[in-house]
Amino acid sequence: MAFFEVQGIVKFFGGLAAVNGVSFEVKEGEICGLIGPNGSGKTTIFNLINGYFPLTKGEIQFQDEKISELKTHQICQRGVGRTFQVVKPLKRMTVLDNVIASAFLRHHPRSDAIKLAEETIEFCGLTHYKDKIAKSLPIASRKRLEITRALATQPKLILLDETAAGLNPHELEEAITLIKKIRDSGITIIIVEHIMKVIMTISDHIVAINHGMVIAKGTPAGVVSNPEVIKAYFGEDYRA
Amino acid sequence: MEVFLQTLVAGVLKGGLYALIGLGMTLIMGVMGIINLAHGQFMMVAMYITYALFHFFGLDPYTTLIISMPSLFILGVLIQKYLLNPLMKVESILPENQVLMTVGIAMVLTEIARFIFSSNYLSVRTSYSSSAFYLGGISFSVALTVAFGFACFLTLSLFWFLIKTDLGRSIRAVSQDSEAAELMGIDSGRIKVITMGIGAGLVAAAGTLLLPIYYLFPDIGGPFTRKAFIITILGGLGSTVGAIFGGLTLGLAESFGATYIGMDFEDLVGLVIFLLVLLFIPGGFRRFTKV
Amino acid sequence: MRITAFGLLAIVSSLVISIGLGWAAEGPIKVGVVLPLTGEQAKFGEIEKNSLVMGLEEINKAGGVNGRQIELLIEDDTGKPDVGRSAVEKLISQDNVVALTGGYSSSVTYAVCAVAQQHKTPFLVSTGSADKITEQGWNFVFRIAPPVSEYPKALNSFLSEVVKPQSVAILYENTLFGQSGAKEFAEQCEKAGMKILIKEGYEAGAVDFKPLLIKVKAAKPDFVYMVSYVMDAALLMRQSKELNFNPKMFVGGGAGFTLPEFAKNAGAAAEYVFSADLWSPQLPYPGAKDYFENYKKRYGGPTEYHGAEAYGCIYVVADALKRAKELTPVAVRDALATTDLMTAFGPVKFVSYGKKKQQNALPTYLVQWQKGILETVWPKNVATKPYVYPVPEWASR
Amino acid sequence: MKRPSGPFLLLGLLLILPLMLRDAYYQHLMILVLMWVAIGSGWNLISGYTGQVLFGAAAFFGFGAYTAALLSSKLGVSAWWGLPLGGILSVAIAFPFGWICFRLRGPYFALATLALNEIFRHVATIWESLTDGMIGILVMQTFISKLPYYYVALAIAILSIVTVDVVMRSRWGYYFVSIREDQDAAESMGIDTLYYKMLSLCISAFLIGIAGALYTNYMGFIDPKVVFSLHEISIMAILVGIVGGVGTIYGPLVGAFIMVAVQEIFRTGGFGILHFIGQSTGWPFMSGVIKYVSEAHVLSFGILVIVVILFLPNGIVGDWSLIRKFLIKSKKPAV
Repeated sequence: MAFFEVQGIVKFFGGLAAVNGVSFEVKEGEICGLIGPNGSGKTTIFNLINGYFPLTKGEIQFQDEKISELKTHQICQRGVGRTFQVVKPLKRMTVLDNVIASAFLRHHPRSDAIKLAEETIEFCGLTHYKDKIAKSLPIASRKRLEITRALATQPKLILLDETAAGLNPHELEEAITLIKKIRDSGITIIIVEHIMKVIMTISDHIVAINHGMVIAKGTPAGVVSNPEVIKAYFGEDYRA
Repeated sequence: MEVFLQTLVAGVLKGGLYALIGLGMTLIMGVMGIINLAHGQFMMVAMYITYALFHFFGLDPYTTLIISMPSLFILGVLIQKYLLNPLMKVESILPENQVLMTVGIAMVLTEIARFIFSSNYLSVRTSYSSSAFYLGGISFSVALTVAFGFACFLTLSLFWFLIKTDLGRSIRAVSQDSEAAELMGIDSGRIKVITMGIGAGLVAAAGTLLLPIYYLFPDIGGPFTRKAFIITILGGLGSTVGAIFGGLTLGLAESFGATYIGMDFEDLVGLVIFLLVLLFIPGGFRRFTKV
Repeated sequence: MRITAFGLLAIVSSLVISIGLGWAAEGPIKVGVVLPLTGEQAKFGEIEKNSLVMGLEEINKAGGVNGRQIELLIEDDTGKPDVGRSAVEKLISQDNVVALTGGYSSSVTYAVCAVAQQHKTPFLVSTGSADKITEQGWNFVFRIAPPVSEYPKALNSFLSEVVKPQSVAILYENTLFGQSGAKEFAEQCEKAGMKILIKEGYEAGAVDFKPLLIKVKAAKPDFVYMVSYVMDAALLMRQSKELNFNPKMFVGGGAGFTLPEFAKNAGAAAEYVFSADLWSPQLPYPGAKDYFENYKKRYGGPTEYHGAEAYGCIYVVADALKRAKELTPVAVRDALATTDLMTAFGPVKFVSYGKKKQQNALPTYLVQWQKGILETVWPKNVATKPYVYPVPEWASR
Repeated sequence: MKRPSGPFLLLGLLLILPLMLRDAYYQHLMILVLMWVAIGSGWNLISGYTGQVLFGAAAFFGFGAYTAALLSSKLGVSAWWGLPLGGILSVAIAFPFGWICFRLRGPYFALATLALNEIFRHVATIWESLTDGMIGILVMQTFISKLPYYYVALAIAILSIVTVDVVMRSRWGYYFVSIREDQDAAESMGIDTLYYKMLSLCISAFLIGIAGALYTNYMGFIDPKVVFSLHEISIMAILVGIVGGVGTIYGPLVGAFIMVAVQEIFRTGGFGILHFIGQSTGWPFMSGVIKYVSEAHVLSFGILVIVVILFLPNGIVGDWSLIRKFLIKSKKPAV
């Protein structure tokens, strides 16, 4: 059994299939990139994994356990963390409190939670924002806060939803470094990303999606040269 | 059988009036995303306008519709523009502060009415106030039947307005997705203002139509606000067809509850249905409709 | 600027003076009053207050109590028991009143009397009609008005002598007055061997009584007894007419059915409706007619039995103060207990009977709307018009 | 974290206050203030901190009040047992209620509490054999002096403030605020939002229920219209919460003080000052003014709601920095 496996998941909204029979697996310790054009169903897949929407059909396995019928918070407790594409900071709390709230998941006495939160903040390089109110942060730091918060739940698998979108080149570099650092700390990553530079440099393997279906799987180089992907994702004229 | 039929008639007639009350609330709910807890108080204001026109100028209550509805439209517009819209910019912890604001507005309207008209009971007596006609031994109150007819007419007009006019379409667009509507160039602030006006105007009609058979005092708004929100929830927040179902359901439930369980339980029946709907059909009757 | 300074000076100096007066022993005798002056019941609170003030001025003009004037400290209970309680606490502990009177709504009166009892200050209840109030064994609580269970006293004799009904339907509003009135009347009917076909409450302010009336109509009771407030009463009668519901008679249990607004709102439907009543200006009590006329002259509106109760109260209080050995609450209580006075409201004497203690026992009356005028029709010796019974059906009017 | 000495000073003041303020009337008002502190704190926990606006505080308040009253009238047990029991039974009501209603988002919860409030009022009115309906239940007070009530009320107020304070410093507190700030984010952080919303509601219901039982013991009389009142209890609870400060520990204290004071000022015509001016100056229009002022207390509540929501949406404590800025600004030109 794989570390994490998605088997033929289907999601209908009304009569529309947003996700239609997607299957893929992720091995422990790797970075799996999820790509596809806008509206292809990437974020919906995240929302399905994370239990935000119930599945119409299919199954999701994590560490030999079926998680697709669990609630969001239970899935998180099993060790799946996530970030949101549209960031959802706890606006009126400080960065530290944001992370403490997360850290409480596995660290009960307050002092332990604070310790973990501070470490995680340090790890993600947000230390100088520690006592700032979350809504006052610039967008790059808010995205980073999303990651920090997800990490503080000490996940084994983390779902990163476009954490690099809207960042400037310098911030982008930092983001890539951070993602690698996370991987190196032993956390498996599934990442949705538009910026090819990011996805190509960090992914161990890639799943390409269009119209809610998998159109290609494999190594970054392999997927990118797949004609289906080129057609669907990069348009007819693109040549890699 | 006579008891059953008479109860049915009473329930349907009352339900028509309730639908009119619920319709305005539903419209507001759909566009603003808030429950207007001053709705019954709007109705109260309209009733006082009708009373004053009847009392001082001798106008027939039904004629006063042409004054009470526009007046309430303006009141709704002013309230939305100067009290509710500004709240969208105010940073507040409570998400429901607009609802709380309507509670405040309700209190102020009630007390202003008390200042002007005192707590005394007032009523409008017309020739048709207590007359009835009979069909097969079943009595139909003239005034309630007229009110029912008006309610149907206004409902149809509202549908025509929502479906056929540009403004109506904009209202529906904001109601479905205000962000998307805004991207399409609809000024959602303005739409909200207009919707509040229309909602207030509709409930004004309900108040004016009710007055000849009922009576009036400043605290009359509260019970109707409660009925309106029950109707709105029954109908599925924001669904106009649902509101009509909700109104009729509440009217019938109250009547049958009063006849077959006990008048004691009249209000309780509505509330219990409300909780049951919340439990078992969370979307209200909207589920069964698509409008 | 100078004006405000003067104003301030005036306030301060008058404050000093008033404190000085407070210390002077020979001030007016303070009597506390608790009435609803704002809120839903304000209308009756106002009538009672006006009547009290009118009575007070007459007493003070006639030399007051043994040469001293009486001062009424009137507090607003807003119709809420907790507020009434605050008001009485303040009257007793801050203003040191020697006696209290007033009490319109039963729930406020009930709550407030408990305080008076605890603080050993006599309370003369003017209206608060729930039976319970004088059934607690409280020796500092007196009531001038009959309890709600006795409102239909005259009706009962009318029923047994004239109507001889077999069955009854009882409708009442879900308030203290309605619930306790209906309960007491139902017991009396059962005792008299009548069948209670329907006994049902409703939430005051209902829009549509038809479902209830349809059911009552189908049950075919001999008569309908209703404890309702004025607007519900009018609606009940109008819709009975609409439904062409014809029992032998409609009877109101006081309250709403005796008010002019009832006749105005019910219109033709009010005709021939009976009601229990406690007082009318035509009664052969000394001063009853004068009170009615003077009130009308002074306040420009009609008064009714609530006002008469309050008007009676202030005379009873003055009488007790006159007879009290000293001006302490306990002595005033003792004086009240031995009251035997004729007032415009009727004879006042506090007696104990059944479970009740220190309750004024008064006859009550049956009235009927005839051509838009409320006529006393029973007992016969005080009747202003003969009763109309049997009542003609709606269709044949 | 440093604990400021302010709370202890305040506590000390409250402890000796009734000994200095011997007037029973003011003691009575203070007891009401303390009762409202408990209700306000309860409301604040579920609404201010957890973000689930409670429109029907009276449901729990009345339930606690009736528990105490029925203990004494039906079982002959001292109504004081109603304090713990009223709280516990309120929780027993809050539990299934929250379980049903927290599944729904948006305004449903607020409206469902409103409905619960109304249902309880109707049931208490209709179920005459149990509650005596509108006749109400009378419980004779245990003490004539106000002092015992004052200290019991103070204990309950302290209990509620300390409870909220302790809870908000704990993991629960972090979770409550996370839920208020963003329910989706909270879920994805592994927070069982349903469970914690219910926990918050239960603690709130407990505090409000105790306050209800205190009301019965102190007032000695309850009826459905009083304790299940939408205006007098439910809306007043919201006002205490928002005027004082949404989501602040001491907000309810400030709110309770202001609201009770406002209510009394209007009811008594400025604590009798207006009467006094009227009497001492003999101005005839003063009686009219007094009448208007005492009629206006609900109006003043309404205006207060509007003004607070528009300008101080987070209450006096919550927006203290705003108020201070305003005061400093408006003072400067004068200097």
